[in-house]
Amino acid sequence: MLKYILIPLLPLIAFIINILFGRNFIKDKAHWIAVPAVACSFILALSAFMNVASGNVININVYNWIVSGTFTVTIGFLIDQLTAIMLIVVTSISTLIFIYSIGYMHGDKGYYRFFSYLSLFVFSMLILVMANNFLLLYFGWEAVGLCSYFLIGFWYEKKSAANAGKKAFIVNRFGDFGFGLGVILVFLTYGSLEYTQVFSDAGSIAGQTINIFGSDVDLITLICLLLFCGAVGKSAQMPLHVWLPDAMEGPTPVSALIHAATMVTAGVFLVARCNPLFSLSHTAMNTVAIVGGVTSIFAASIGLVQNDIKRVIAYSTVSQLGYMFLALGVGAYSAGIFHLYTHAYFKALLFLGSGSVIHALGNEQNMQKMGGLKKYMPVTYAVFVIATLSITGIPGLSGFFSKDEILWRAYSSGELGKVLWLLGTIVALMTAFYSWRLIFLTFHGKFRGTHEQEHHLHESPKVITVPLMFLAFGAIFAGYAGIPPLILEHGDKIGEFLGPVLGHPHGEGSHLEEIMVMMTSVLVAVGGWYGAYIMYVKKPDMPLEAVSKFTPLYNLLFNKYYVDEIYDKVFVKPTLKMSDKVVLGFFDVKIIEGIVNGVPNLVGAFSKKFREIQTGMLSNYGLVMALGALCIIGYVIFLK
Amino acid sequence: MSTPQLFFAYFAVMMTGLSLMVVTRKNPVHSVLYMLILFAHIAALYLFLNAEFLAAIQIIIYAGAILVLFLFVIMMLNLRKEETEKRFQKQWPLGIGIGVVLAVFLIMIVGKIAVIAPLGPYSIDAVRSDGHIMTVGKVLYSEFLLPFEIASLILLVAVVGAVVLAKRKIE
Amino acid sequence: MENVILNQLNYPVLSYTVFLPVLGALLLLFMRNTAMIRWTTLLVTMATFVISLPLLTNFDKTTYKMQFVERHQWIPSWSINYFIGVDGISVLFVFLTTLLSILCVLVSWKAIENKVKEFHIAILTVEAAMTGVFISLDFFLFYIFWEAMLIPMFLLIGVWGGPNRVYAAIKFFLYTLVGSVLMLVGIIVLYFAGGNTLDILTLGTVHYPVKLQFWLFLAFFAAFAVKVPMFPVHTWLPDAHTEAPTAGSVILAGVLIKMGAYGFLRFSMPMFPDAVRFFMTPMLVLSVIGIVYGALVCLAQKDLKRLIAYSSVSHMGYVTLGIFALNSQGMEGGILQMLNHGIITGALFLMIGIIYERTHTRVIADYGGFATLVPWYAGLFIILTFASIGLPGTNGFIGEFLVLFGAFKAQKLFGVLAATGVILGAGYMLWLYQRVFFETPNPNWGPGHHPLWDLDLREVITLAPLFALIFVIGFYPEVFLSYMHPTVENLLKHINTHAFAGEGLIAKHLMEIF
Amino acid sequence: MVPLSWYILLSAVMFSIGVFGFLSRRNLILIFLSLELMLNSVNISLVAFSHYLQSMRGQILVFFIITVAAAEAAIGLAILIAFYRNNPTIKVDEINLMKG
Repeated sequence: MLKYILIPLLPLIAFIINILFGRNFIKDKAHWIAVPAVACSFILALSAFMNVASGNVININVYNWIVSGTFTVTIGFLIDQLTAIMLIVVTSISTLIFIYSIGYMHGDKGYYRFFSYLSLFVFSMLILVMANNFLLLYFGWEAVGLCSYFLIGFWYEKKSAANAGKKAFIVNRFGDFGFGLGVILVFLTYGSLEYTQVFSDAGSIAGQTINIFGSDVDLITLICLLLFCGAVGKSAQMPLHVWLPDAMEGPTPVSALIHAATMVTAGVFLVARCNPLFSLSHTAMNTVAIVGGVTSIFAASIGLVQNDIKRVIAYSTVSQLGYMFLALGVGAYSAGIFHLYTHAYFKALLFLGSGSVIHALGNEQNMQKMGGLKKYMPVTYAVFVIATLSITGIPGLSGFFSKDEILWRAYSSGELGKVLWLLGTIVALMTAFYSWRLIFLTFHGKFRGTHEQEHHLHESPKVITVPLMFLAFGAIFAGYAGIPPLILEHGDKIGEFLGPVLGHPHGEGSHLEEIMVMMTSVLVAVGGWYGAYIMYVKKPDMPLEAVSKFTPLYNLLFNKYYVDEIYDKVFVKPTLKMSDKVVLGFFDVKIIEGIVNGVPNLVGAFSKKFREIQTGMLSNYGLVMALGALCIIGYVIFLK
Repeated sequence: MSTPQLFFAYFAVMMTGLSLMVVTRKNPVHSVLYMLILFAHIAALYLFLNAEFLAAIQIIIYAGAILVLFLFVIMMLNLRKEETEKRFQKQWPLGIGIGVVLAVFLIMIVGKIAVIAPLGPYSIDAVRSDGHIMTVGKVLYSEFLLPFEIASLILLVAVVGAVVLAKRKIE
Repeated sequence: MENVILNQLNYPVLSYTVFLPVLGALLLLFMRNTAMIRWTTLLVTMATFVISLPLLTNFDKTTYKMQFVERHQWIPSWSINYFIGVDGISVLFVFLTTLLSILCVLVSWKAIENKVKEFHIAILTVEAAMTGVFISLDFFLFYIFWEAMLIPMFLLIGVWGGPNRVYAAIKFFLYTLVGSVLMLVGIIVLYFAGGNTLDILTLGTVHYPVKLQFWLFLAFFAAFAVKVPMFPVHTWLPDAHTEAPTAGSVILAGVLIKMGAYGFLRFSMPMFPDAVRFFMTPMLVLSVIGIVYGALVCLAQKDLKRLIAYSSVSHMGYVTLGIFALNSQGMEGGILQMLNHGIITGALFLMIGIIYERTHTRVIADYGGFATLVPWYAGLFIILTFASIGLPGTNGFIGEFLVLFGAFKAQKLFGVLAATGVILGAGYMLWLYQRVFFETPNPNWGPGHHPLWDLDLREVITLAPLFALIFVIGFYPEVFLSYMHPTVENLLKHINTHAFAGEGLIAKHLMEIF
Repeated sequence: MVPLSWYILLSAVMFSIGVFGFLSRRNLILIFLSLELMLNSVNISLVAFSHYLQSMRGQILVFFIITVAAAEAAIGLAILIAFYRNNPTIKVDEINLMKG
């Protein structure tokens, strides 16, 4: 079983070799180290998957990491059904994106650096999913954040890239702040951080309260909400979603791998992993569902009007992540993971496709300057359409199955669920609209870029298109792992597979209702397409008219509800100002230094006065001496 | 008043007056000259007290050496304009006050003291028979030999010190 | 002598560790050639390190007792002994001291040009004094080393420092002296209260009246809080760090400011358990303020070294927070964090010294784009940045996590508040890194202007041990944690069993005092 | 016979005058001179005591006083000259290098 440790270790080794020798020796051969390493990881992951599929759960402790008093935590790995799925997702998509990057990053002066960071990321992500305790999970959690920081700021000479990387890390820290406290609270509650022990004891504390800041809080709810803080940060949910769109400053393969397929889904993974805890707290579950639902509609609405091709997809990611949380929140853990799994393929495909477009246009990302690329880039166009069909939930493609599962589970879970279902359906409409808008703006119509760009338009090389095709294959067929029982008895293979870990959701609802939900989602998908078709193909003037009609709304959406500006005004600026003017300028310099320098100054001022007694004049000293002598003599004469 | 007392009265008045002149003269040279006269009177007083050797020394050392040194210095510094400036410091009334009070105190002490020590072996006759110089010499070279040697060291140090200090440049 | 283990090695290892540098300093007096002076100092520090290594390898990790103990009568009429030994806490700091001293010599190889001999004598004496502080088991000996340390340090700052060095040196000296004097009073009181002995171990077993404990705790607190430095007596540190030469900053950050926290562990905890319990909350409050305050000030700093100095205030806040959480996680985390801070901040100061040699500026705005200009340097710096932030896999994480764990366990509020320091820490360190290394290179540097060159071999050798330690501790902290387990357990047991006074009794005593 | 107390009174008065001179004069040389005056007044009383007690010790002491006075005068004046070279004044109220 120890061979599975190699799954994360191989990318780590690739990282170390590349970072140490890449600059001077390996240079543009870095992929010869990285790609085989991650491919081997993929193969090992497959073997692990087979092993798990045959009914084994692998749980190995390698060594004691930290020991202090009663606190013990190990470096150890757990490969169960959930991890196995994640392993497959992470390693397969990584492998494809590594290959894609060979073409995409070709000629970049940081080539070796790119592959080392990417390898380090894969290592971290694998640690994250394979950990068998919360602290090691936290390790992976932070480490992926680190890699994200490196990769977003990969072109660090660009100020915006450096800013975005920093922003991503710091915003994530806010989430991790809660996550870390959650981990501590888990240990204090259960006396262990190992999943197996924590989850088997999970129920033992139901109903216990904890006194925190003077008020009693339900312990399990508190733990769940703290852990969920981390998930909110990493998965870019409201209100910590602000970093993800900015993260698009990184190279496109990074956006695909980290900010779409894998890292951002860590939050979903975390909540799914902790389902025995979450299931105990209604408050926590509802919070998860509401945060997910609100985020998904919020991000989708922003996505409607954005012009940057990658940003549209980024908001789409945030929105889809919201979907997953919605699923988790209504108790449909396996549906959430299922969507995570299908989403990874079609979203990676969308990103890589857009990367192909950007590559062809010489780093142009504004969709208003594209158009008509269909005839120049047929393969890219084809995969883009497949991905869009998939994400909008057209029956027969992956997205349909997972999305439908989520909507149905939401619908069937009760009152709140109905509201969430409505929300989800609206989101689906919006998703269809902006996805098709993207396609129409990019591939249809006339080319709106410069003449020079048009001259250079070309289909991307094989090393880019082949991974796209593989992903397209995934985007179509990945969903067949979870065919709803309504259509095919025992079709929900993935749900059954994950059952031992995630349990089975139970909802109420008739077949009729299920069919209705399914039909509705298909209808809105088509409706979205039709809307986009009308606006961007049939009547290209309509968008402008709409903008002029609804200018305030448009501005609100275009400026992302001004969240960044609000954060800047409310948190960033005041903190910086306070640290400079109040803490340093007033408190440190004026008060503390004032006292510190004031005491010596006071003594100095006093002695300055006092030392004037020392006139330095001989006669004065003589006078005083004589007076003293007189006193003594007087004393002797009169008093003795 | 007997003759010795008359003599003493003369000396006392003269010496007090000369002392006052010494401390009040504007021109330092004058002060030194008054001092010279004062020293002559002191020497005479020593004779009066049967201390011939001391009288001689008073003249030779004090008047002949020390005062001349003072004179040298005054001449050397050539303090002409001193004569035009104030001779006393601002605190001179205090100086007078202290001087007067001190005098009063000391006079009061004199009234109080009574010498009740046993008389020593050096009566006037004893001193006369050997001569004052021999008597002093005997005591100095026997009982006070060590202080005497120390005094010589002090003088040596003074000589060296004076030379070093007064040298134009110390290298 | 049942509570100590005498030195089992065939040579007096601790005495050698202390006095070899002194001997080296004496030897330097007779040398003129600067190259020879440098090599001699390097050899002496390395020999000291090698000699002190058996302390780690032959250490008995199963006992809390003092080990490698040497004891000789010194001034019998005052029952003063030459009594030295190490336990699981001090042994780590002896290691750190001897290691950092080597690096200090290496980093000064080119940076120090004038008064070379005197500089190296100062380095060697300060090494000896610092080691002495950690191993003394007699108050008299301890105080001598404690004060002796100040003199070479004062000179290091005041002679080889920056433009404002005299102010900084005097500030440093006076600050620490004020505290030390109060401690001296405390020591004298202890001498009489504890039965006319200066033996630290014996004094630690005496149970003093609660009222006396309070006053003594405060007296010792004055000395230690300044050294740590705790808020609000921290302002000497930025000045001293900024003005000190690189080696001085490294010694300051690496070892010297650990002595305050060490003092709490060695003296305050065993001797005044009641007072420690009573002052737990105020100490936690001060620590948390220190953490947040230091971090906030960092955000406003424009000077590279000052920023790191204030980050020290923040990090040392974690140390005291952990120690005064009074549970094993917090305390071990605190001790480990002391070590970590010595390694990370020591390395940061080394790095800053290295770049200062090239640029001769410490103003952050003068940098920019250095990742392009000096890539290896930038790579190493980012490791330190993340170690300082406390990223898992580096030593900073282990310490910070244990401290936060302990604090949260002890008093939730402080755990939560202290954790905000983690966010702020990421903020200022990453912002610093961005301003120095990212974006387009500042036109002041680069080809054709002021030449910059990447790390050379000497500098890599200087830094390598610290980087190795960062990862070793990050992945396998047991290497160092295992030394302190028994000591910390024993200390906590001592505090919990000896602190007889409940809250009510303490309150009653307090009423009597005020 | 002249009573002993007369000598002592004379000595006291001279001493007081010396003190006055010492405290009041501006000229450093005069201050030295006042000092000599005080020494001499003491000498007178010493010799008088010596005479009336029929002891030699007082006179011996006078020897030493003269010795020391000579040394003092030499050194003092040398210092004065050295000082004057750097700072051409010998008025004590202008010499205040020791002013705090």
